[in-house]
Amino acid sequence: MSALSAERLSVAFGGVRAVDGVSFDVAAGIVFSIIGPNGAGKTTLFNLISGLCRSHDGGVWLCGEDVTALAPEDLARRGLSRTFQNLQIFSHLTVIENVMVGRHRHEATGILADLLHLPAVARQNRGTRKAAAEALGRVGLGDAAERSASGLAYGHLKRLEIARALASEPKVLLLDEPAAGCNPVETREIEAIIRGIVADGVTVVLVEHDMRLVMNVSDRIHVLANGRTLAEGTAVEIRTNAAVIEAYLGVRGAREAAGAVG
Amino acid sequence: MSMLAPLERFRLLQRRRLAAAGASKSILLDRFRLLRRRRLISLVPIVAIVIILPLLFSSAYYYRVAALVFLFGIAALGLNLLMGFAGQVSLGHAGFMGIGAYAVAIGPTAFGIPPVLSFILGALLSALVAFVVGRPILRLKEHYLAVATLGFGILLAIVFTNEANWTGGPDGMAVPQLILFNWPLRGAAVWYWILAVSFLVGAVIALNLINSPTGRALRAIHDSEVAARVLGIDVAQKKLMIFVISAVYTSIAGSYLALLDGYITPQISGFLRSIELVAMVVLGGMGSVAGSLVGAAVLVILPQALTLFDEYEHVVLGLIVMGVMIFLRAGIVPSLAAAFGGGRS
Amino acid sequence: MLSVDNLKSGYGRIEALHGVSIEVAAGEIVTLVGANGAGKTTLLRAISGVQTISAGRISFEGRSIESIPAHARVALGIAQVPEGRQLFAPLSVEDNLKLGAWNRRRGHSGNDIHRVYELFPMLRELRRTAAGALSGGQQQLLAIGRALMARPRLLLLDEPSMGLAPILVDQILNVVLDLKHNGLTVLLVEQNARAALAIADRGYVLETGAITASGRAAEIQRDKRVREAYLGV
Amino acid sequence: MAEFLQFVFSGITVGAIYALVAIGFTLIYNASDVVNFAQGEFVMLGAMGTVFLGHAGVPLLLAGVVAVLITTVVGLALYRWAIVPAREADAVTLIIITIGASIFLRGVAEVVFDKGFHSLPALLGSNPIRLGGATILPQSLVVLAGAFFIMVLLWAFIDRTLFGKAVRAIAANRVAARLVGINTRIVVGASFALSAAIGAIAGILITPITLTSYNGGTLLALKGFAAIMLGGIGSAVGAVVGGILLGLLEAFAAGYVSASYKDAVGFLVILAVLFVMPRGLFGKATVERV
Amino acid sequence: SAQVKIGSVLSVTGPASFLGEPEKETLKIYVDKINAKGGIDGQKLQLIIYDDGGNANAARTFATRLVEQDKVVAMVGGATTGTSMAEIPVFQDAQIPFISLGGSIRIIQPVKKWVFKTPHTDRMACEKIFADLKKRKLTKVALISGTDAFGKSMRDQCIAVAPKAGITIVHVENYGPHDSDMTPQLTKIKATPGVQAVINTGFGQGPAIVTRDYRQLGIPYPLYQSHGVASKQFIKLAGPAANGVRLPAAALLVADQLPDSDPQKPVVVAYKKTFEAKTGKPVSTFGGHAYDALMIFAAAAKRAGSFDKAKVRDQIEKTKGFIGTGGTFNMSPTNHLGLDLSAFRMLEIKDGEWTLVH
Ligand SMILES: Nc1ncnc2c1ncn2[C@@H]1O[C@H](COP(=O)(O)OP(=O)(O)OP(=O)(O)O)[C@@H](O)[C@H]1O
Ligand SMILES: Nc1ncnc2c1ncn2[C@@H]1O[C@H](COP(=O)(O)OP(=O)(O)OP(=O)(O)O)[C@@H](O)[C@H]1O
Ligand SMILES: [Mg+2]
Ligand SMILES: [Mg+2]
Repeated sequence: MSALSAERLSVAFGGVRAVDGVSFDVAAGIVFSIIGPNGAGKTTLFNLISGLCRSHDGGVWLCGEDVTALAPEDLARRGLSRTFQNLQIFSHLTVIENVMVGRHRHEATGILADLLHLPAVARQNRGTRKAAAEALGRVGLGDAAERSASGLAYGHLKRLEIARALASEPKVLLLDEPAAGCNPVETREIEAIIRGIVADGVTVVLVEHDMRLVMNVSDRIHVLANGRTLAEGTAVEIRTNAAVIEAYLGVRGAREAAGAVG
Repeated sequence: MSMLAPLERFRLLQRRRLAAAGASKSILLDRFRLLRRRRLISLVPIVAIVIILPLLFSSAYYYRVAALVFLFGIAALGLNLLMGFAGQVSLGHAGFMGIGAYAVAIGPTAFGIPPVLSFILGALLSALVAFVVGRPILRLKEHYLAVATLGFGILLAIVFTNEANWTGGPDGMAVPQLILFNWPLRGAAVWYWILAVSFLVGAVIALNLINSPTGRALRAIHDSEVAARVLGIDVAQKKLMIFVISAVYTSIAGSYLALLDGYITPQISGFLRSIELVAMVVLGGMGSVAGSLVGAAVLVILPQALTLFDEYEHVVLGLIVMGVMIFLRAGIVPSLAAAFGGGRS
Repeated sequence: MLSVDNLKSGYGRIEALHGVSIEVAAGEIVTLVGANGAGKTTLLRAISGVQTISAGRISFEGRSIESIPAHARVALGIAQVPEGRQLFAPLSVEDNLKLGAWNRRRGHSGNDIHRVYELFPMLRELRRTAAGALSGGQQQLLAIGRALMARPRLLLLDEPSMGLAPILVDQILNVVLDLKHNGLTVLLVEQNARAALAIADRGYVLETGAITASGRAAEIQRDKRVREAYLGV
Repeated sequence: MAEFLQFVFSGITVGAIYALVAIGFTLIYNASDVVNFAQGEFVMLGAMGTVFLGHAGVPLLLAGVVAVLITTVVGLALYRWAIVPAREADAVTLIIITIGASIFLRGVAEVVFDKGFHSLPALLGSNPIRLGGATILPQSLVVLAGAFFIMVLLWAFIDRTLFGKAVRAIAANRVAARLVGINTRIVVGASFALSAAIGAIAGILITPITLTSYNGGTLLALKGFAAIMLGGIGSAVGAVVGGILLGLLEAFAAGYVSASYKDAVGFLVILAVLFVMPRGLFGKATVERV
Repeated sequence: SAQVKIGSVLSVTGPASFLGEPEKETLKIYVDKINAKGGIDGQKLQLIIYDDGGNANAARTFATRLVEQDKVVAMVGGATTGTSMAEIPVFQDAQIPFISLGGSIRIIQPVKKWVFKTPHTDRMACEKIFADLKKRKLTKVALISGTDAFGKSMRDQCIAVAPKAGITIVHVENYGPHDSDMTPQLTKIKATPGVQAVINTGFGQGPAIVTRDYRQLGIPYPLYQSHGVASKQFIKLAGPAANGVRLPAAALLVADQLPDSDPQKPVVVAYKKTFEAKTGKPVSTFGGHAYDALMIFAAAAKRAGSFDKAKVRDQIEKTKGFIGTGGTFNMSPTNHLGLDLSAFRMLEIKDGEWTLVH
């Protein structure tokens, strides 16, 4: 069964058809990458899938269930999680609290129990904190747990978002440019993190412009241009696709993609 | 500038960094453990103050002023839960004070409902009103939310002013005394204890909430609704919940005020009172439980202290409000906490 | 042209730069290499004047500028492409560009806008769109265009290729080279360290708030430790 | 019919007043995202200043000019001594500062002027204009013309000049504004000065109708605030349309429903509009990409 | 020398400041005068005034402060009905005489042992107006009132006493205290058939605007205002529109026009002179109420021969034939005001001046 499938997703802003009849199918447990030129509609596609934006057409299925009209919070409860290209950090919270919020869907929240701080709440808090610390550890931010999130450097904030999304134990995780702002070494670390996530059985949908990363981790790659599908295939197929090279990769991209050791 | 730094230097630096990181990590962990065990630690000084203050009081006047501080502390705390934690402004919270106040005034006189029951019904009514109006209003953001809540508060004030048959109109109405187990609650000292304890109970509940999943969710909503939603938080429902809780706090404060004064006028729900509540929250510190009390103290005590300045009272009051916000811009309690010891409140 | 001497800066109690010194000569491209959180952004912000410094000197063309407010430094000829784009979100693309030329507001910016559009045709199509509605990469292009509108003599670039498609990364780096050939001086922070070192004249390595290495770009590129730590080879 | 027309005239009279007060909020909001709670005091200062300079024997026209200048300086001073020192503070803090300023200015007015009500002579006399059985005072039309005049100027300024764009740029992203070389202090300071001047002019024009007193600004500002939210905050056109609409609503409510609940009707309609258009009639929705 | 403290909580700022301000000035002037003459029984008075801003809760706190901290022997003032009502329990509990300056009859009815007041009640104002209407053979009136406490309370009183006075109220309108245009309400009154006169109950700036709008619409019937506008300010604000407006008011406003035979004349002339000389502002009846209250207290204390609170209270209650600015006070255990209708004069504004209607 596929973990995520999208059918004829379309949305327009003013005159711009940001996403125009895009369909794809993501098998469970793989890394599925979406690449394409700037403004191709990748982030908008993520917004459509995660319920932040409504498609004019078609639908979305999550692990076989039709989730087309669901609100983001309902999708989250069904195991979809994501990070953001433009960071959405809870900046008044500490780093670990940010991640603890990620646990929300696994927490029992009886308002009365919360107000009275029943022992169960305390116990649950401890559990949440432990799980959050673990997620932070996975992205290498264990040391920063008690810092205020607003004080992290850009690259670390990107990791914090990954940890937060991980903490919600998603079935499908959408990552929007996780390696932006990372040097090659740091990109490797991100790569390792992604591999770890997949190893846990999570399906990852990745949007990224770093071709080494994309070519290294992707099981399948879907290329968008001007809101439409340009190509889909394996890393090798894509990096040698003339149309993709022309519209997106360019010389450098093609070289980087080729240089990646798959 | 030297050319490439020698490898030795690099290693040394590397080591120093690790050592520093390790040290800071353990310190942080220790502090965190302390904090966790002492969730309610910020209340200790308040409890101490509650107990010590009466020793310094030479008359019922002091009791009254202190009682008012705790009373407005409760109202400000309620509003702070909404503004400081969930980031939703309300310029109409005095409306809930009005509901609470008129409930204990009208309940016994018009319907023969015992005052204690009226008190509870007032809180429930506020909750219900908050639940009903909150749903549409809370869809609005920032200034638009501000004007919507403002309108709500003014609507209530208009009703209290115009429905003279029930409320006595703009001249106000008398409030029957609260009698508990055949013991009439009267005298400022009695109210001092009632209100101090009530505030503490309210503060404990607020701290519990803040340290619960719900509290974290609310604070998250404050910073990014989008992120909160994709993490499975039902933003609309959480906002509504905190709006209702905060309405109940404020309503209870309103009931207390009516009982304490024995007389109420529609001013209790007026626009100026709402602004005063907001000012208490911000002056004391958004998101600070102790700050609510401090903010209330400032705005209750200042007018008493400033009688000294006679006709310059408002000039001085305005200057103090501006001065506090300029120099302690995060609010009194958080700013001072940051200045002395970097603790969080 | 730019000289930073023993600069210290931080956020509240935390010091992020512990005495950083760098030199950028006129007409040079100098790149700053460092890990996430090393303090690169902090340094650039300090040079632009939007970050308070606690010690040290910054001089530009022989004149010390620590006490000059940020807006006046732009008038002196320092422009920045900031981290996170920092656009005027509700304003249109074109207004963002016009405001980029604020320090020359009495002169005409029309030609310059056309030059930016020629460089990045995508922006011309979007010129009436609110900057906040653009995609990440489009925003990045706009941020670069806006900085160019100031006609700076020293350009500070904080990760200019972030979020850009590979095909555009090449273009940006070529633009930087072109600018250099037209006499512009560039201080470049770039996650794509290899590419940055390839076009740079000199480089510095910044580690947790201190410069740990410096030299000609080619030497740095060859340095084993740098290769391991930052280039990933 | 005459009755209906009279309600319309009343609505225009009151609405023009709201509009003129409301438009004063626009600039400061555009520059700083702050709703200036001391705006009503600017209105009061313009009016009371003119009245008292007049009492002191200054010719009324000159008195008006001087009062506007004084208020402008007060606006600048508010910015320089209260807003600049708190520059990194968030909007709520700044709003509380303006509330403090409003208490302060009222306190000063209480001491410098007096606590009585005052009026100013109407510009075009007080002979009512009769039309279809209804009447309107010429001063109402003066206020209306003033509101439109300032609206057009402001709109042209904010939407058509680079300076106006700089004002909005600062509110959108202060750091970025500094990075492109905008002297934020001068631009925001100018916005405060202009807002204060607009407030003062409004005060002088409306006083023949509303009368003025040291604390008369607060309630006017409240209505002005409601009007800008109805119109859409930040938009000069919205402020004027919102103001006039609110005035008409209240007049019809007073005429056809009940005067006791006319404020309630006004707010209910504002709420209704906001539910359909969460940013008011002319407010632009801002897109924030994630 | 020994000092005796008397307290006052006034609305010196806020919406009722035009009451509180002259009251405060009057109290200060006359306490100084009393002290200059050696005080009462050789004891000087110390006046403590707090400003409640019109807020009932603040008023109550200040009342507590006067009683508990300042240990006053009496309280003269409580400017409005709302604030007075909130203060009453404090003085009743502490058993301290309290002479209120609030308007409503609710302050003294039902009678409260320690509470008195000096301003005429709004009911008396209604009766006075109705009497004048009857004289002019006008029986059908429309009411327009402010929604503030004063306007609303008087409106209710007028409606209550109208039937007894043989007056029919054919239409009722109201306006907010800060409204700037009342033409819609007046238009409706204009359109109501049968109206013969219009009464406006309200204070502050509202009545001035009502008067101007009334003339703007060219409504032909006589217009009556209440005693709430009894200050020169009203005439100034309403301008020429005020001509022909009638209102019930204390003799104070027409001090100079009173016949020499009028027993009130010396009192009101003296007060007017003193007040205007000291403050440079025209007198209003509001300051006069404070004068009356202070003097009633002073006389009672003198008669009591001490400042014993109970004795002073008893003497206040026994006030008989006291001539004040508001009229002649004759208090009794059942009447803690002691004014009758004769205290009010019917005035008409002519060419910007108050004139007595004979
Ligand atoms: N809310 C919106 N209003 C107007 N235009 C929008 C909006 N959202 C997206 N667009 C437009 O839709 C197109 C697709 O944007 P999107 O952010 O999805 O691109 P992307 O593929 O993520 O690009 P990048 O790689 O630069 O992040 C762009 O042209 C953008 O300008
Ligand atoms: N607003 C802030 N408040 C507190 N600390 C901060 C803040 N911004 C940055 N820091 C800290 O200052 C240090 C330097 O951060 P800076 O952003 O300059 O790093 P950087 O080299 O630009 O990293 P990146 O490659 O991730 O952009 C980091 O330790 C970071 O945590
Ligand atoms: Mg994108
Ligand atoms: Mg950086």
